[in-house]
Amino acid sequence: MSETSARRSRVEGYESMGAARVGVVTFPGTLDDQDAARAVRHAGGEAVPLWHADRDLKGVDAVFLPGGFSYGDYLRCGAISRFAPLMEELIPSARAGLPVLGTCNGFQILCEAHLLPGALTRNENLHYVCRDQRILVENATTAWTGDYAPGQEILLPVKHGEGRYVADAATITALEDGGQIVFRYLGGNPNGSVNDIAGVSNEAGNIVGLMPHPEHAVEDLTGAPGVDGRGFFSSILKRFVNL
Amino acid sequence: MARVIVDVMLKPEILDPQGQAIARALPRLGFAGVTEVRQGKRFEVEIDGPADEAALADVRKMAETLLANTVIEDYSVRVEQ
Amino acid sequence: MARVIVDVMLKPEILDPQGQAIARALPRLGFAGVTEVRQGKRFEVEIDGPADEAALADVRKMAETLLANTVIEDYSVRVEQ
Amino acid sequence: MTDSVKRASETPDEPQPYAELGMKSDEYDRVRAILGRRPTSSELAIYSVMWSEHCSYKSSKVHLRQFGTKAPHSEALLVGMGENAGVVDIGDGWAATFKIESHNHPSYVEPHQGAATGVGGIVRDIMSMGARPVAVMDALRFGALDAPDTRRVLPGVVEGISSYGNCLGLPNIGGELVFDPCYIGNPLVNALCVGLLRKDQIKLATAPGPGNKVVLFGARTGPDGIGGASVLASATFEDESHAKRPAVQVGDPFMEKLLIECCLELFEADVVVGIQDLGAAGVSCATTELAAKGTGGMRVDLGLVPLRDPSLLPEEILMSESQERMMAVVTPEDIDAFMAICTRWDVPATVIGEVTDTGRLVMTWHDEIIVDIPPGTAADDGPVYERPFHEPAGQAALNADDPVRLTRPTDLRSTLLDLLASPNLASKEWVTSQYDRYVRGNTVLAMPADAGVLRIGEVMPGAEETDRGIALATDGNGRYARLDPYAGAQLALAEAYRNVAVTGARPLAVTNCLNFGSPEDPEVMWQFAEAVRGLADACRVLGVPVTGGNVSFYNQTGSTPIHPTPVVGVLGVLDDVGRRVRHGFTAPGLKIVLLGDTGDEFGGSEWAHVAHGHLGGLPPHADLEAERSLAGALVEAAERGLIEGSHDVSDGGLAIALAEAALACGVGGEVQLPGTDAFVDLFSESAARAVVTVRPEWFDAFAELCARYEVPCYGLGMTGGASLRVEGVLEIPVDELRAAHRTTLPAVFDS
Ligand SMILES: Nc1ncnc2c1ncn2[C@@H]1O[C@H](COP(=O)(O)OP(=O)(O)O)[C@@H](O)[C@H]1O
Ligand SMILES: [Mg+2]
Repeated sequence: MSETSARRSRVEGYESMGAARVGVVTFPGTLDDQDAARAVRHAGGEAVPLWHADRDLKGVDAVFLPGGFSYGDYLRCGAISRFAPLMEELIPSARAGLPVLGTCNGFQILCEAHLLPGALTRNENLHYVCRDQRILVENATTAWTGDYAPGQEILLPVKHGEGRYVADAATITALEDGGQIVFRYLGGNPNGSVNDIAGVSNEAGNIVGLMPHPEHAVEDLTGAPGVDGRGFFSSILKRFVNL
Repeated sequence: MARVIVDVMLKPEILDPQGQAIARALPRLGFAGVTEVRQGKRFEVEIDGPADEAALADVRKMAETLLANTVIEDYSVRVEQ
Repeated sequence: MARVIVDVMLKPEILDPQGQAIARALPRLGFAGVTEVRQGKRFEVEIDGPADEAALADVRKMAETLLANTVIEDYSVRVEQ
Repeated sequence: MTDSVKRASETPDEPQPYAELGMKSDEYDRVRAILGRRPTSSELAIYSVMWSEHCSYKSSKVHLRQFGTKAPHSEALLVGMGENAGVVDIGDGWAATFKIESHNHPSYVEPHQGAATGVGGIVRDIMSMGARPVAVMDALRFGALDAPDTRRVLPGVVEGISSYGNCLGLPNIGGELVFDPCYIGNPLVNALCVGLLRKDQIKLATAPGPGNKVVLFGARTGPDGIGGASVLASATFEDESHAKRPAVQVGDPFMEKLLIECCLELFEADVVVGIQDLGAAGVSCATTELAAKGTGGMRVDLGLVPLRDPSLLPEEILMSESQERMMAVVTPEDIDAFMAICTRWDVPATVIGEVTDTGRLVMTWHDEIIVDIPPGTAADDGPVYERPFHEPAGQAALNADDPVRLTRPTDLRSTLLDLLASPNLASKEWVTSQYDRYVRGNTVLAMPADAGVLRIGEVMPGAEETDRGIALATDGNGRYARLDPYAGAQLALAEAYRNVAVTGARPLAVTNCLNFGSPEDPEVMWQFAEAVRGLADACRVLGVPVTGGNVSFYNQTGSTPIHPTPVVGVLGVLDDVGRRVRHGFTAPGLKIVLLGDTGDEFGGSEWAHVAHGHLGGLPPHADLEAERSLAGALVEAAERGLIEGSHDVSDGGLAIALAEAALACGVGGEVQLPGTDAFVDLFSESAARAVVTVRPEWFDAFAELCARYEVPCYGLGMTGGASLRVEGVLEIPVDELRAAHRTTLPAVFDS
């Protein structure tokens, strides 16, 4: 059986998770929505498309804000998207505990919306960077990282021009002390992020944002080498099966 | 019709790699005596009516919520002379 | 020590996609009455000595060769009050 | 005062600035003859731009015909030359469309915007075929790496391609980056886009059906790229304010992204009768071409065109090259549905006219008729030149200057490292890491693989299931073409064809971008004629038709032209993309096999260039039959799963191929050279060769397969270890190879 046919059969062990519904948001300029939806389906979940202009979360169990260049990344990445009608629904739900994952542009939107602390700024070397990056999973207790071991090293692609995480010193200390630094870059910081921060969570751990792209590391055939991104999707799906 | 200017600059404590890159390039290009460069944004906002207090308050709100990210940036609003 | 401000804006005839995107978003955010937004850059250049004519001429040259892309941008130089 | 048709008839002798618009006096006379009067200034705008070299191909047409007349029979060809892009059948109901186009001159003037809008333009060409654009590639040429000009232009070009392509969500899956002093002042920026569509969804640029609406949608029209039009405006109106119009176009990738999604929804809803992108010559080109290919007539009210700058005059609107615009023909029944989809995507759309059956393109401006022409005369009946050509004066001497006279090295270890660190062979990662190669999640192979490979099964949700994939490569070697443009063009095709085949894909079709000096120089024209003849002949032998392309003339500084640089793109198909062959040495313990024979061929080689700065003699022999056999063997071996990894042998020869193969996954290897002269074995650039790795237990089956294809096959050694060892010649740790390979570009561009 070739890899292509293999991709059609769902990842073993997750057949029963069909019930978990993960919303995938599309803003104008979102790019990775199809990839995110595919990764959700691949793990056995149902991907529910959510449209930025609809004030409707369609009763999903969790929400994925994918990467891209929403509104062209004009002004600041995520600055315009965070005002979308859908966000008006999402913000209170997330504060109330709805699991939300933002990758890349999604992370930027979560910061702009103040659902996560800090901000993402221009890469230190001023260049967009696309490369396969080693990442350390520091916190395996969030809604999206339960399937990883704490201290596990994974390989995910990064691809962004504005991924340098910054926050004031007090915020960084609070994040470090509170275990809210979920991911750190290993083997070279691609963007100059403070303390090599690749991703953070809110205090409750239901909202996670990171610059790397787990949805591009779920298949052998395509994307980055390896399938280290699968854990994000299995983590969130298991959570709902176990409810 | 009036033009309101909104200047947005990174807070002093936030690293500004663009400004630094420029400052580093200057000596090579033969410019001496520059101690620091910071790069920010400038918005020219054209408004329909006069730039009265109400309009300026509106622009200030726009700057606060949209044009600047106050986590990392400061802004200032003024009417163009 | 003095601070010289260089404002760089796209020439009026050049498309400003960023400004347009902002202007289009404003009504949705509840801001009415804005007819146009243009986005440019603002540089704060700190110089060693006083901002005399020689220093300003230097900064002007810097703007012309480095800070602005004069194919598509205009710039203006002034001493911060 | 508007220069209306009525006014033109009343003032037949009014002088017109046709020469300033680049028109020859006999061309102007022809326009007068066609119209039976002097053209209005708007008509003059249309004819001058439509009859320009860029739009009419007046110097190249007589040669390009060979791509049609010599074309091999191809079952796969669905749409051939003459449309916005060619379309080929890739099986299971799917089709692919691809094309490469130049944006050389704009990229020199304003590197970032020039290159960005180059990507934008080619993407719209692909959209106008009804396809979803799925990937881009870029073939770049600059002056010497350390030239100040290169340091200015290259970073801007790369940033332009990166920011525009990344923002559209199109993975960049390959391209080229070559440095040669001949490109100083004339960088080449050639952008390729590939799109996918269902076979029954092909759209054409045509405006049939009187009463159908003509819709302009996308960005508003501004004074972009209309430096030329200001001549007209000021000549007719003596209005100073129009004297200063920018020649630079600025792109809005966000608008383009919205346009892509909007167009796909429009196609899906089946509310488009005909569609055309607006590229060079904007509204002039779109209206004349759509009308000429449709029912033959169109009425347009130019006053309805949404403007970014309300002071634009009709002549300027006609010539504006504002980006991110498209024109569609829509039936009156579908127009509401069409508009609703545009609204959903925030894409402004305006009905500006209607299809007629009058055979005339009529445009009005504030109720006056300003254009009234038979559209075909502008779109199709432009001038055609049989430009004189002859072999360049120094050509024979150049070819006689054989590289055999060059001193050959004794220290092959340092020769290898020097070559590996030389600008043309060094790692291009500084550039490619600025491009998103993963977006859309279908990238199977990208940099540094020989060809980009995409899976197509997941492209459009709900479309037919397929295991197929496509592979794409572009190549071109200006030095080879300078030595022999006929063979040089064939070698460019052969290399792209081979690069596609080493991934296991069957080559199907060709696109090309022909970058040359001035066609008015008979020596350049000879290079052009020879290159086209060579390419057309080679396509016939290899069985791959040319489906489209682009010609870029006037790439020269003063009277010195660039090397003739035909860049050739080849598209191939994999029946099962899971069977694609990976790049380089993927694991230890595999047999390293060289396919193809090596001769003493150093004309135009990287070694002669790097070690001696020499260009002379003849390029390697273009043995197309051998290329065809090699590709056949590679494709069958891949289908049968007989090969693990591969890499073609080209610039820098076997030595560089082995080094790059080792660098791919950090796996070394040990080889024994097959020939008697280690230097020739390692650095000759003989074509029709590739290195593959094979599991030892499958070697016999593989060798038998090669024998059947009559492909020479040499077992060189085994993969493994931390260094590349050539027995009795050299040993270099992979880390040392990597250090040599990776530092060259950053050393220049990060300082
Ligand atoms: N070198 C070439 N080889 C084959 N076809 C070419 C070549 N150059 C141009 N063409 C074809 O001529 C037609 C007009 O080219 P072009 O003006 O570039 O198209 P467009 O108007 O879509 O930009 C296209 O169909 C193109 O594919
Ligand atoms: Mg076209």
